[in-house]
Amino acid sequence: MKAANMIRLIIDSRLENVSLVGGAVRGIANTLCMDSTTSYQLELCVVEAVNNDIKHAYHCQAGHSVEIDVLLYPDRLTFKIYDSGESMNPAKVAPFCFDPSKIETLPERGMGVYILHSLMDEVHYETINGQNILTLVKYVNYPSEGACKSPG
Amino acid sequence: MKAANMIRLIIDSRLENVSLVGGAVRGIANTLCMDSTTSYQLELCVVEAVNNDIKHAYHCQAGHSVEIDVLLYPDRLTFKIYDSGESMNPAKVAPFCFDPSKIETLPERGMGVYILHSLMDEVHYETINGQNILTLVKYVNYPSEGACKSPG
Amino acid sequence: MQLKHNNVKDVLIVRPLEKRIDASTAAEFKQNMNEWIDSGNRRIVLNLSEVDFIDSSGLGAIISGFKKIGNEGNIVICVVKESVMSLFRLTRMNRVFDIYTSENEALEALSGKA
Amino acid sequence: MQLKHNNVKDVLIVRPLEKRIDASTAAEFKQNMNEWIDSGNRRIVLNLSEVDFIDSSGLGAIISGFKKIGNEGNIVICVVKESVMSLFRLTRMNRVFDIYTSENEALEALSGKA
Ligand SMILES: Nc1ncnc2c1ncn2[C@@H]1O[C@H](COP(=O)(O)OP(=O)(O)O)[C@@H](O)[C@H]1O
Ligand SMILES: Nc1ncnc2c1ncn2[C@@H]1O[C@H](COP(=O)(O)OP(=O)(O)O)[C@@H](O)[C@H]1O
Repeated sequence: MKAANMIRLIIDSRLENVSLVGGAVRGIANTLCMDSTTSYQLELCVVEAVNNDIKHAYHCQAGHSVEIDVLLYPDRLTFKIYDSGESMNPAKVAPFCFDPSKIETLPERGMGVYILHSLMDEVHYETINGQNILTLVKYVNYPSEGACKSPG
Repeated sequence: MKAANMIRLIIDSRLENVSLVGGAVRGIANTLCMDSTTSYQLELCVVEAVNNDIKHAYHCQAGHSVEIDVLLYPDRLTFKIYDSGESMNPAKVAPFCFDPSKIETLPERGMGVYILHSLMDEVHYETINGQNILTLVKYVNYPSEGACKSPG
Repeated sequence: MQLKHNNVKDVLIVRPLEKRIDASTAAEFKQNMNEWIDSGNRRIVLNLSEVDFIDSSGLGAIISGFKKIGNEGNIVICVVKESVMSLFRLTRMNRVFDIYTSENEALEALSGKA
Repeated sequence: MQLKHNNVKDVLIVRPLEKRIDASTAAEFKQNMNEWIDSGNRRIVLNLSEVDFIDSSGLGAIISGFKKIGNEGNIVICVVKESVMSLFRLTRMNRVFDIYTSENEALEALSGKA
């Protein structure tokens, strides 16, 4: 695979910083000529992942860093999201299901992981030397004609 | 001054990566409800600064990093752009002037520094322990009503 | 977070003057809604015309208000941007909430109900 | 970089199918323009309708073509986004280039000239 163009984004683990990551990701998606719904969905996935790092890996404690690598390949856009906090326990991820007609079953949380898996083409999670890495991959078809083309 | 919300952007010193920085900055400016011309001008300034680091500090050599801190204060947006290459020699910065009616005087380069000084409210350059830091400051007036307000 | 709100008869219209309802603002949004419901509001129109980003925390806060009112009233939603609408579809919340293209339609629909 | 180009009589119309003319693409842009000028084109319309970002390197590449043609012809520009226009104003290049709101106007203006 061709060498990627890449940018790294880093924030301190505070929820107030997450909109900066979101804005950056949406802006990058726009530069790549994604349509507005796709741009939103990419922003949404990265924001959900970073929120989860801050809430669950760092328990809402400031002073830790969350890093996001954005990698552009000719056929895919990859986000790698790094934290050094508590690792995810897959047993804590409940399936997302409810009965739309029963108000009391409606979820108020537990939607983030479902969103990632629904909108992304690949989702991997691994822990290496105490660092947790969530990899999100979106396949992209850059138009061969028009104001937008494949990177690199 | 109130503690800032902040994001750091890092790229390797290749001109192909600069559009990622540009897209990120424009996206962040949009999130802050800047109008499209202001968003473009902020992107332009950061892109000019990063291009200059790659061209003049690193002489277009890949393998070095350019870091951009984006700091949001209630009254200003600050960009700090770091490189560890050759420092700027102010003597090399020629004033920007030409005669629009004389084709042969038209500039093909040497516009970057002029653009920074024209569009930004403050521009500082300093070198500390071999690290060059360019600081760009834009004063902002967030609307007190409307979908946008001061950060933090 | 700025939430514009006004009453039309017994309907409360809430319009967030924010581009984002996300994890950093969801708690405040939820608390405001709670207070309005606690003070007796049972029919609420949520106008999302200014909002171009909602994450799962923001959506959870909206759902929370909806559950709090329960069968004693309703929260309906209007003027949702297409991109944000994709979140309602993805989470099937488009089947839970009545969603209207204009504030007037939302208001009429809510006024017609018992 | 993709540069759509076609001739209308002796005028060459160039439309970059790119959002950006920046330091990573300026050299290629300049080279293409050079080749067209070397092969005899002296009247060029540059349509910037797709371009939403130009930096000083991109602007320099446009100026370079303009200088190369010199007094033997002209390069005029059309359909410039307001944000990009602010760069032409800032660098006073709006006094150097004739800038038109539509491709037809640019074409007519160029055809009318000797
Ligand atoms: N980055 C993470 N680090 C540690 N645990 C996580 C992480 N992301 C998710 N989890 C776990 O998975 C659960 C489900 O996450 P999610 O679907 O996003 O819902 P929510 O965050 O609303 O609980 C969380 O409650 C948490 O236990
Ligand atoms: N980041 C930098 N590091 C070192 N030198 C710089 C830097 N930025 C600008 N310079 C110097 O200032 C000069 C003017 O820069 P600029 O106005 O951007 O024009 P240009 O890059 O087209 O030459 C450059 O030619 C270079 O000598």
